[in-house]
Amino acid sequence: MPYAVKLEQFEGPLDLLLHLIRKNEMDIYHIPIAEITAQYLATIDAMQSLNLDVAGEFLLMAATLLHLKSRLLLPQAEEETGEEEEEDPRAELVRRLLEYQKYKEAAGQLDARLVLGRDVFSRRFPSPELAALEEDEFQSVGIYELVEVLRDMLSNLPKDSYHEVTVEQLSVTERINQIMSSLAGREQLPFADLFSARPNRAELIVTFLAMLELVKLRMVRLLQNTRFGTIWLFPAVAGEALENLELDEDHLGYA
Amino acid sequence: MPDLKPIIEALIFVSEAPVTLAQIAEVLDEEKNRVLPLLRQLSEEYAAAGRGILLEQVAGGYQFRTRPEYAEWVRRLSRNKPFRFSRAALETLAIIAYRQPIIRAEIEYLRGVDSGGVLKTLLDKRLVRILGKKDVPGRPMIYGTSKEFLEFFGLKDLAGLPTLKELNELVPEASSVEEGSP
Amino acid sequence: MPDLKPIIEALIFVSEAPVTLAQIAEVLDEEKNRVLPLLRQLSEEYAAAGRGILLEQVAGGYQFRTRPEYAEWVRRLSRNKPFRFSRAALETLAIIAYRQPIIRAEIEYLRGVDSGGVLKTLLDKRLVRILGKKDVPGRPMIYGTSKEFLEFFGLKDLAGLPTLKELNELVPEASSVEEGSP
Repeated sequence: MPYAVKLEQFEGPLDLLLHLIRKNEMDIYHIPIAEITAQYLATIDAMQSLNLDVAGEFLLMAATLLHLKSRLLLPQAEEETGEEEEEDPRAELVRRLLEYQKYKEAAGQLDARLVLGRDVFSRRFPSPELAALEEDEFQSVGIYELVEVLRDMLSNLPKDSYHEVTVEQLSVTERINQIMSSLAGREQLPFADLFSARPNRAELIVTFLAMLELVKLRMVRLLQNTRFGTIWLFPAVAGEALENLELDEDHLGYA
Repeated sequence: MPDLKPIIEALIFVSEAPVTLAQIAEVLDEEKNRVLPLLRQLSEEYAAAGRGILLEQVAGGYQFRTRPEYAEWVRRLSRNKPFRFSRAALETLAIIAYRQPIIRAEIEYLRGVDSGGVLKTLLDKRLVRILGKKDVPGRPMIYGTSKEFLEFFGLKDLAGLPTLKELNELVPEASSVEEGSP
Repeated sequence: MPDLKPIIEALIFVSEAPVTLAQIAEVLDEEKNRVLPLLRQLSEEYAAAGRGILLEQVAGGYQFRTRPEYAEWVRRLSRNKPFRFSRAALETLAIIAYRQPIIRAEIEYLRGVDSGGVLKTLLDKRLVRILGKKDVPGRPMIYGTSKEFLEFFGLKDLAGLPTLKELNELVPEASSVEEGSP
């Protein structure tokens, strides 16, 4: 076999042609088409004899080369029918080869750069500082969000609970006291923990009114870490002060 | 007035992606031209001998990176083998980088082979992105390189790509591999 | 014999988790008692004034951390961070982009989960807008993408969105496999 080349190493027909031209030290502007076609076809034959799947592009180029060869064999005068002088039939191929070589070169230059993750390394992970921040970076929740939560929860209630008669009706004041005692000694409390697993309408409303009151009195702060995330309750005053708090139900106006 | 240089150092350190001059200036509430000389100073300090990290300008921002001569040790710690690009990927990337915006048919004309698979890989790796569709029949997709491409290859911006050599003759076979790195 | 201190610096720098003395010694193939004084030196150098980062011992290992007094600046940087898409946001945005005009129930049918929250986020970010109300019982709102959506993704118009079919065409073998599967 005349052309001892590793066939898989060629990216495509242009790559193979460039290799053959270089190897034979041919002048790229005057490629001996007959010669290169022979070598090209021999290489493809070798590929096929090794049962390598020769891509369609290689065969297409073979056809192009054969076509070029036949055109170059034709007497020039007969082909010159137009007024302009005919371009060398090889010109387009030469342009493509030089262009391809340019990008092949550029590809090599890219590969020679200091590639991230191969030659140089950066901190491609969130810093612990930022991770910690994102957890306790709360946005203040407005009344609007509260009401929205209420509406959502109400709409999720089963219909029949509308008519349920609650035996133990909690007053807003009792609820306020309950909330404050579950908050006592804690730094924060998820809002959802204030409710039983299947709260009825009355419980929801009383709890919300209690919450609104506590916010108004600036006794608790409601904060949320992300929009639509968990709502957290924070005691706004020191723990001891909470226990001595007296609430006048009439004053609140919910009785 | 706090000392700004260590704050800048902390800001760049803590970011996953390169931090731009504008971001730093905004956080510090300072003029860019007051921040820039400090960035340069930091960069020089890190470049001095005896340090394992460099402050580099990549993808329009600043990022700390390990010194290339220590790559082997870093890989040992993470037990990673150095990865290799396929030639198809590199060629396609080079063509897109220099010729963008570009459509698939143009890439394939330049490479002489079908490039759908390699394009898909480059899109998956986020090195290439779809810029839109071309206003020609068939509305083919237009491709370009991403910010990740710049980050990956340590380029400040696209202008930082070495100019394409106008090659009027053949270059010797090996040169494309040995040709200089920055 | 290479200078070990900068290598140690690089190793700790690139690690997400704290690096132990044992790990460093193993990578460097050195005795621990040769590495330890270098770690102490590094730590002292970083502790010196004018630095924004500290080398700290945490969870049995070594880790670089920003100086606590710069926490506020770091927080400011993270606040200015560009909006990050969650998986849910992207899914929802994709469904709206490709299936608009669409109502919430259709989005939820496609995603299989409640999408009210993520829809609201997208409305807040102005990537999605309300096109009107559908003439069916309940008059649900109809959603579509906004001008900001196009700007964000650098699209001239909605026709510039690549179709799934077009992406599949990049790799003909892969798409035919998908088509064949149930």
